[in-house]
Amino acid sequence: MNITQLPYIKDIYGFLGSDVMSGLVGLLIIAALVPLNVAALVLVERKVAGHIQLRPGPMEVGPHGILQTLIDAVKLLGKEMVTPGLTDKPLYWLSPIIVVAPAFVGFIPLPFSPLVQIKDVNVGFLLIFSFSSIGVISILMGGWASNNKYSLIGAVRSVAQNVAYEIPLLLSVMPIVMMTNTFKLGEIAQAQSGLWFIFYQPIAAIIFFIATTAETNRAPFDLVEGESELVSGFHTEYTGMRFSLFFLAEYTNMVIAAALFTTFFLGGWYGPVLPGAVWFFAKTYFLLFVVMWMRWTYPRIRFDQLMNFAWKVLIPIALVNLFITAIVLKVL
Amino acid sequence: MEVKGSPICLPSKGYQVEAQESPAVVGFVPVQDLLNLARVNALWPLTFGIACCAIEMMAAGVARFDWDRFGIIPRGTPRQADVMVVAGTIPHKLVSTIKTLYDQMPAPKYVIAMGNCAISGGPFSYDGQYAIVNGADKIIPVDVYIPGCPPRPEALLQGFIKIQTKYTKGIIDANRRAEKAARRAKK
Amino acid sequence: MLNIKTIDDATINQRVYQLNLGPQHPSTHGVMHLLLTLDGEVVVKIEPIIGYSHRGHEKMAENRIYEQYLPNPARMDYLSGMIFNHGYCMAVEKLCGIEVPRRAEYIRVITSELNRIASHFIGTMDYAMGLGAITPFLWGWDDRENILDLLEMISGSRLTYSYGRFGGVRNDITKEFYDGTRKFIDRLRSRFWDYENLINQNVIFIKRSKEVGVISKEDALAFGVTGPTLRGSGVKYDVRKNEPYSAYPEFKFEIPTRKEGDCLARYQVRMAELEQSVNIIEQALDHLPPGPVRAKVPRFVTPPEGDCYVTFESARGAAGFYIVSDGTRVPYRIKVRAPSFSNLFVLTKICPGHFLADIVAIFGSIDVTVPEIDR
Amino acid sequence: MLTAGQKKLLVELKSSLAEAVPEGQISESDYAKKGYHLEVRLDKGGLRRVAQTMLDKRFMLETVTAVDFIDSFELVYLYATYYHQYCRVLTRIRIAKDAQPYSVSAIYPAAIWLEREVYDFFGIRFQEHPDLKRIINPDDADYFPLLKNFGKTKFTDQIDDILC
Repeated sequence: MNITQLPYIKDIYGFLGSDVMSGLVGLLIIAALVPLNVAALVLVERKVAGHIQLRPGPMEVGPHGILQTLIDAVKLLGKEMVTPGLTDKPLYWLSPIIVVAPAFVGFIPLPFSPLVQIKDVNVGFLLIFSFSSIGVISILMGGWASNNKYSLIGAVRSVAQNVAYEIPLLLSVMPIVMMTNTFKLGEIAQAQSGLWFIFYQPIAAIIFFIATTAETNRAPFDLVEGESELVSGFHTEYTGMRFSLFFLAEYTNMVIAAALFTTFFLGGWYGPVLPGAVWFFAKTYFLLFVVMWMRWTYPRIRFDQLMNFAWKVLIPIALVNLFITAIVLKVL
Repeated sequence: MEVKGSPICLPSKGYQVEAQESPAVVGFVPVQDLLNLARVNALWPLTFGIACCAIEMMAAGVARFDWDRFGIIPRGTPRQADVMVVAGTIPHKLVSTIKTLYDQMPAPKYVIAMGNCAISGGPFSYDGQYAIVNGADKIIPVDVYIPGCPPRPEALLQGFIKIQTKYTKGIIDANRRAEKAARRAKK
Repeated sequence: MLNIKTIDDATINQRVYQLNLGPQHPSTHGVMHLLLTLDGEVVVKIEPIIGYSHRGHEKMAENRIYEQYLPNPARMDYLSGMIFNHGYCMAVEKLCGIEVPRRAEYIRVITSELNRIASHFIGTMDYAMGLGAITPFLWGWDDRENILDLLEMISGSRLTYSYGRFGGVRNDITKEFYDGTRKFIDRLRSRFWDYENLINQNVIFIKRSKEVGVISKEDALAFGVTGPTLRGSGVKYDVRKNEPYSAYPEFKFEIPTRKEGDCLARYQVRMAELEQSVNIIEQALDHLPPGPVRAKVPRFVTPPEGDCYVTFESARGAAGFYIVSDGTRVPYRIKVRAPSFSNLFVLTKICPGHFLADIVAIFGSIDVTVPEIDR
Repeated sequence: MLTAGQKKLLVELKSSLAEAVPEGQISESDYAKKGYHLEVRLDKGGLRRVAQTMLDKRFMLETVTAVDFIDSFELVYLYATYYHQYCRVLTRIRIAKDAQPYSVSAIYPAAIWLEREVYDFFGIRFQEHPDLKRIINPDDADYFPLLKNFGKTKFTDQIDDILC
């Protein structure tokens, strides 16, 4: 349900109100929102990291270092695009492009507020999860193509990690789907007007949070570009703008993961006083702060522990949780 | 020589770079100045410490002398680094490594020779010395020299600021001097 | 940990590839080159290649008089520079039979223990950074900065000290240093609680360090491992206690040891040693005797002919100076026993079978300084 | 001021070393002045026999080093123990410039690297050493730095009174 479906909109805007136009305008908004969002997030991450580590973080560029990320982006634009020899040229060039595409698509079904939603796609979050697996293919392509042992190890790790954490991710969302018997994110958010789902499904919420952190290669699971082992993982050989595209994709995936968590468990746009969208963004950014906070306090898990944790711990718990929800729903 | 703002991807002083360069926006001065400004306000050093100066380089990155204030994030891979801080003595066994790292760094790259050993061999250079190279500038072109053994972290930060002024104000001054010389030559 | 012995050599040779944890790598603490032979992510063989920061200290000793060689020891192991500096002075004093006044011995103990705390902070927090936790690294260095201020107050330099002289120390400690150290001790004791919560009880940290890189007692003996790495394997050997030198017999402190011998044990030994060093400093400050700070020593020392070996406990293990003198002002030969040299070689025995991430952990837990290995 | 335990250990050591290396002179030296308790002076050989007895007595091989006395080398092996009373034994052997002593790496694995370093700086080739190659100097170096006739030392030019 979005703004264009309101009855009087069509006769006011006529041609502008049609689905195609609203989709186009929505995509334009995403194209503007995502890079700015990433710039803000990178700055917030460096500030949060600084203050956790007793230091102020970027201060020189702009008042209190506000423009630091923009300056970084401009610098990366001006860097030389080194294409190392012996690399698999087409794959090397294509990988950063393919990694960013699914990140943008993820914003379409997100219900920012009852009226502000680009398209309430009826497959809802399945669209997001399926596109996020394309991101993994591009990481593998990037790691393989840059002809560097460190990036190959990083890429292979990222595939194994994403495959292992895709399953608990879906299993933890299934109880929500069973409770609201719909895939549409808009309706899931709407169903939480009374009590937020986090109180119904605390276990699913925890599993979802862990799985999304692992899915976006963040915090204790960032084995893919673990600085201290693999120099910098799959994007070791990427310079300039290509490297920043990987950065863009990583932070956008993080935003989508946090947004999904708020839609499923924290009641989307419901909040006492302020309008819907403000509540949605407040919850999302708080979750992002928690992810950043985790990154700067926890060391990195080893690869075999990562796999054991997913297959032997998360998936069984998610299945049991799903089973209990099914029984409870049947009984009620 | 008439310096009209260095082209975007200036390889440091004639050191041939591994791959070809991307097309440069040359001559349109305001964009060039903005790029220079951006380039020096986000200097990413390569984590490459050799000896005692490396500890002082790490101390520059810590809470007290924090270099993150200047937008400096140490990067592990030479591909994403702008500045190579040669911190420590350079033995013969390390020369090829330093050259390879320098070549792998993408253009506009700068080099800081930190500590006496990187400037001239420092306390270890005497005529019977067989093990070390007397100074980093015998291998790679160096932009800023920081004396001290080891130099204090503030000295390293001042080295970074020296690079910042050199590649922004320094170029503007060079342009002004060149125009003045051109005008005088016309008279 | 995968058991390598089960895979026979034929299959290994096909699946094996070589990876350079090369001279330039974020977690090799300097320019250490670990040539790993990997099967997938499991290490089959590891060969540390050293010499990337060799500066010819021992050759320099042969054309400098004893006094000119004073700055060199601190540049060998710059993390425990003060300890090495006092060690060199002790070696020449033993050779020439110079008697050091008690106040100088006390000041040497105070400055060495301060330097040991600073070095252990780097050792433990670099290990934590190798596992991926960056915040403890910055917290540890924040505390270390206080120590550097204190030592800079009296010796003038932050890292490479030339504070010791033959027969004592360069100058007396000031009132500021005395009060500053007292304040520092109280602040440090309150900080242990922060590290306890941030790392010591951190579940992921413990899971990454338990049963990783176990050094048995026999390996330690055969490879000549000393220092916290040895004490992590349950052997109670500390040169300050076993072969008391300087003013250490007058202080009461015990030697922390652990039995498991894995990375966690070595980390805990180093953290426990912080507290012991703080106790020693406190006792030394309480009973600081008055008196001169340097013995009457001729300007240029000319030791009698002969040789002597002096060992002392650096932050990494039992370091030592073996000086051969031929009666002139220039030493005939100075051999430095670097504890990191033997501690590093144990890697070749304990690393096969571990993952790549464990190699970084084990290498960090052994805590070596590269110029000390290459001298 | 040797403790009782040390005296007993020294007597034990002397007896076992005497029957292991009959031709070596074993003399006790003053720890306060020299830093080691026992000095074993060998001339023909017996390094491995000394090493074996030391390992049986649970000693650790602290360092292996060489000193270049123009006409001959002197190999110095230092053993220290920490299991019972602390005690340090120094084994000294004079070898000709081109002699090839036997390596003790079979007994003490630590000796693999220590002997490689001695080879790297002095050029003394050890027999039966697993992989004797340079360890610290660049692999293609053709010089042995710590020899007295290499670089600037007392014997190459007059440097006795450097005061600068």
